[in-house]
Amino acid sequence: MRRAGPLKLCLIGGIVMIIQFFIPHRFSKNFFDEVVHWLIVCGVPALVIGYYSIFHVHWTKIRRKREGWGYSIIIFVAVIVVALIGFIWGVGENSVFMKIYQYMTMTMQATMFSLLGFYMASAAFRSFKARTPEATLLLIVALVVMFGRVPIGESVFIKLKLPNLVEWILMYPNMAAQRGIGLGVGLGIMATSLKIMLGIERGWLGGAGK
Amino acid sequence: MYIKFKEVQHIKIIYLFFFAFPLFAQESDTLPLTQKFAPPLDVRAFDTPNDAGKSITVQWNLSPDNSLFSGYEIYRSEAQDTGYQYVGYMGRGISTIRDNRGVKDNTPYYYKVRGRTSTYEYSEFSPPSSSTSSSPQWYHKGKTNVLIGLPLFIFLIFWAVFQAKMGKPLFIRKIDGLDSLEEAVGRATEMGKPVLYVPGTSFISDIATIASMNILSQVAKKTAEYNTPIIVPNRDPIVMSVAQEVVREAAIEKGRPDYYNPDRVFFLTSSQFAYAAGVCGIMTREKPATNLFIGMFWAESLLLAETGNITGAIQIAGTDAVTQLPFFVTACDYTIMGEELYAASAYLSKNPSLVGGIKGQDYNKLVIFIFLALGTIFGLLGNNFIINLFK
Amino acid sequence: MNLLNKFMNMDRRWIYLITAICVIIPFLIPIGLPTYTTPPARNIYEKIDNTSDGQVVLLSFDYDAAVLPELYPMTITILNHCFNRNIKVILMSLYMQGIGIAQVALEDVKREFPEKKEGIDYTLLPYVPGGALVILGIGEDIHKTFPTDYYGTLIDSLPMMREIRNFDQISLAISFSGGGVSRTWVTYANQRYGANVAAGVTAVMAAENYPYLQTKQLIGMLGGLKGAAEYENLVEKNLKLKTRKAACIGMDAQSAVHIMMIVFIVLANIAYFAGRRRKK
Amino acid sequence: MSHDPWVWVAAFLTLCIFSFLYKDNPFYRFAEHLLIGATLGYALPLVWKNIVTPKIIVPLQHHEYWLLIPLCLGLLYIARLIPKYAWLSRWPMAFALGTGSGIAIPLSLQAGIFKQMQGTMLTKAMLSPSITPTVHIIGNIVMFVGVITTLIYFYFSIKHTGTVGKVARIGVWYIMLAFGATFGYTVMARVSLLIGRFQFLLHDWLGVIK
Repeated sequence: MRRAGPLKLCLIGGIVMIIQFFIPHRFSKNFFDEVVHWLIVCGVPALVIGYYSIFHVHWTKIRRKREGWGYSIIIFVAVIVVALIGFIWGVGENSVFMKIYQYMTMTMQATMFSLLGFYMASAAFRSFKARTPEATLLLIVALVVMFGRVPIGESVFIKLKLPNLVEWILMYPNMAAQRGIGLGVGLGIMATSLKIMLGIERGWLGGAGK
Repeated sequence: MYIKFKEVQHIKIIYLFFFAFPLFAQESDTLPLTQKFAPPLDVRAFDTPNDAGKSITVQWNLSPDNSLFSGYEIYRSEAQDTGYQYVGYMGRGISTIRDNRGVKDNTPYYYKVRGRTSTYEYSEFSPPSSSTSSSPQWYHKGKTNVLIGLPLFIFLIFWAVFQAKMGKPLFIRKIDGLDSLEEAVGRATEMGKPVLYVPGTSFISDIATIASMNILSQVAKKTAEYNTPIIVPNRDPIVMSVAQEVVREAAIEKGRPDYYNPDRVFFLTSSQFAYAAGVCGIMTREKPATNLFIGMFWAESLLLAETGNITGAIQIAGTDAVTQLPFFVTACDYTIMGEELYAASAYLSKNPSLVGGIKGQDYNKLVIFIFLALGTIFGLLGNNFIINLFK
Repeated sequence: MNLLNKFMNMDRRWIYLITAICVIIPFLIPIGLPTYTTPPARNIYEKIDNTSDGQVVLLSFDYDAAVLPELYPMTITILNHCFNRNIKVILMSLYMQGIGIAQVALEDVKREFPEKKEGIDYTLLPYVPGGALVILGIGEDIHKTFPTDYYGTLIDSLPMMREIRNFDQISLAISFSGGGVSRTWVTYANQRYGANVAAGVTAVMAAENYPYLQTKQLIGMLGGLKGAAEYENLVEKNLKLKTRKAACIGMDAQSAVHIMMIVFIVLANIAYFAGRRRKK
Repeated sequence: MSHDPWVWVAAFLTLCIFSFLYKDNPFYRFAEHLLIGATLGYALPLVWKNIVTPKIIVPLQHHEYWLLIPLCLGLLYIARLIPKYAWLSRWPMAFALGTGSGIAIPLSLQAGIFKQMQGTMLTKAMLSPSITPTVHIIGNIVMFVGVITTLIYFYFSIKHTGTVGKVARIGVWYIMLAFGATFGYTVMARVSLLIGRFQFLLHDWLGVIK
């Protein structure tokens, strides 16, 4: 029962959704919307275990005064303060909550994102070496595309009568590989989904057997 | 204002120039203004196919004066002669509209269309269409190809699984990224440092996440066996609970129930870059000897992989996100690419029915090759019927 | 040889530092590298330039703060161009955050055109949810879709809006977006109502819009900072305007970083091969 | 220089994150924990406003009591916190996975496989010089070869030796080319983010540039 029940639900849910795919009737559309609604509602309580998990990790750290426990306090303070501000003064435009979002959360996230500018330079410098023919190809194409994307490179390409070389690379050979990978992934997704429905793949239940 | 007025005048002069002759030819100078333009003709209305109902598609033949109009106004009525109401407008040169503005199912409607210029001059109405009513459909005819393809796909998978279960030996080619998993875990054990496992940054409904959970199951068995700590930070609470279950079961299977520690398989935050910041912090402080990034990733991929590279960990990445693979390839030691991710659980577990599934995927690839070849051969001969099957 | 070796094993923090310098220097000392003007950018420029006085251009700010650095400069320079040519402008957004950006952009540009008046020379429309439905609404009747402007004034009472009913009176609609919103504009405004549509998109999205340029469903396109820089140069060259060319500065930084990366990769490979030959 | 205290906060946090490039330090650690805490706190009022209220509370007020089913199903996630009843959390998971798989299977076949196949097959028009420019004719052939060879690389049940090995190797070349192109293509977007951050620091905060 502990495994068989959920496995049955999984199979039935899957079959119903496959059938739904072929029916354009309003009844079927409403059903689909309802399922999506249910999935959203279903996911809300899961947040409780998420928050419980991170609070537990950091509470243990504080209690045992493990290395860096002071930082764990910051997490608690931040969660409580930000959430309270949101609940008490609202989340509308120009609220303090939105200010915090704009000047703290967004700012830090954007900065994390922008680190990629540095990381791309260092990763390329370190690993773009012509060690093998394949690596050489990757290297050359990356250089050509990078060069073709800036004005200087562009004007050189025009003089070489190859104005659209970069576009061509992106449109054909690049697209071909993406499609080839995509077809494989599509098959992989279908097969894995099927195995989940049928209970052949039951890693999500935790381990196999029993 | 003056300019606007002048322009209007200008346009009127053009109209007069074009239409003066037919007007005189008809020997009548009392015709209403609207007859300056020929109306659109042959209005056809039919129930929109393959839909949820409450929609009628209307088509017409463009007026000979199409170029003078800025567009067409469409009117609808429940009676043929009277009561027409405006339901929509389409730009010049377009001859079809899908009317779903308050259409009731199983009610007969008539449609009329007229042209409109930019200065709000109109042509006559077209003759009304014949009566049409809308209804919802129970089967989407455009999806017949999927209806045929799906059983074929499933059959081939089953066939291969069946063969595997009957004991037919099946070969799977070497997948470097997966072979190196054991070595990577072993290295962490030797160094006495933890293994970091990032199960992607998507939800459980993403099949790549499930594939990641299957790999986690194999990895956790190894770490449990060697008693090497495994750290699994999560971006989604549901993925976290699955990951916890997977690690716990792996520990039990290896006879080490104490190995599982819920504080090591935890939720971090659901925000993408905050999560990346947290994992980068873990990498620099806990200094795991092995980093595994397996599942679905977005732009954070290089943030994680490059930080891990700085800390000197051995790194294996696996994802089906084509846009992120290049970054993993540049910053990781091994990369499990695309479909290899889905082959992983069969490859690692050697479970015959799972391996059979892989064989089934290959049978399906064979079918794809055959159709690609046939479609191209016929296509080059000028016959696109096979290509159109896949619309 | 030792030098090459040292170069190859350089601490990555030096690379970070050089990258940062490449980005910062163009800000302080604008270099003004030449840009080649692509036809899609020139098309937008010419369309706006050939729009007669008092006609209307619609700018839709369909993006949020995440792509601001890439898209803001092009919105500013187009707005500048319109005001300079005495063209009336409708500003709107299909995104809630976009309205705020439009407002900031207006304030920025109005510093140079203090005489431009709300309701006469430009109108800022409020955010109305619905996405594609909003575009359809404009195609039918803009007055019904937006009963008031952003400040709550009735649209019917705004002098410039009186004669504008739908896309027929709008000579060009430009959508600035980081995602696929420009496609929505093509599908609804152009295909359905025959409106002239152009797009300003991020560099990554540009390639996806080429098919629409080919079929002329998009009159023109600006791709990322580069597109904006091209436009800035067109404005400067033809109108002799002296304004801060944010995109050109950004483009200088882009070029600098790209060239730096290329040079470093090439040098690293030379060092790598030199090292390998020595081993042999 | 800015007089807005919020701008100063944002500038400080930006620098905190950037300091990670040098090495891990208390400033980064502070920002990291603040960011995690703030995003966790930020999510709560928003989930309440955008999900709990419209998707659960309002429908329940309108007597749509069947929503209690997914809600209860979702609450089973919390059973995880009690080891004895942890298995109950498999039920909502089965619901999410089953329906998810059922939606994924036909969609992947339609969009991931059929659409890609249709785009790959060549037609007479694609190769006739009178209709298609030569570059695109070459491109179309390159594309066709690329898709097939890439997919052969992902053929798992044959040894990649001999002819198959050679063809699969061509596939690898395509993949490497695509990786190089994607890498080179993305540099610009990432550097744009970096420019955005520096613009904020130099313009909005310090005001050294106009």
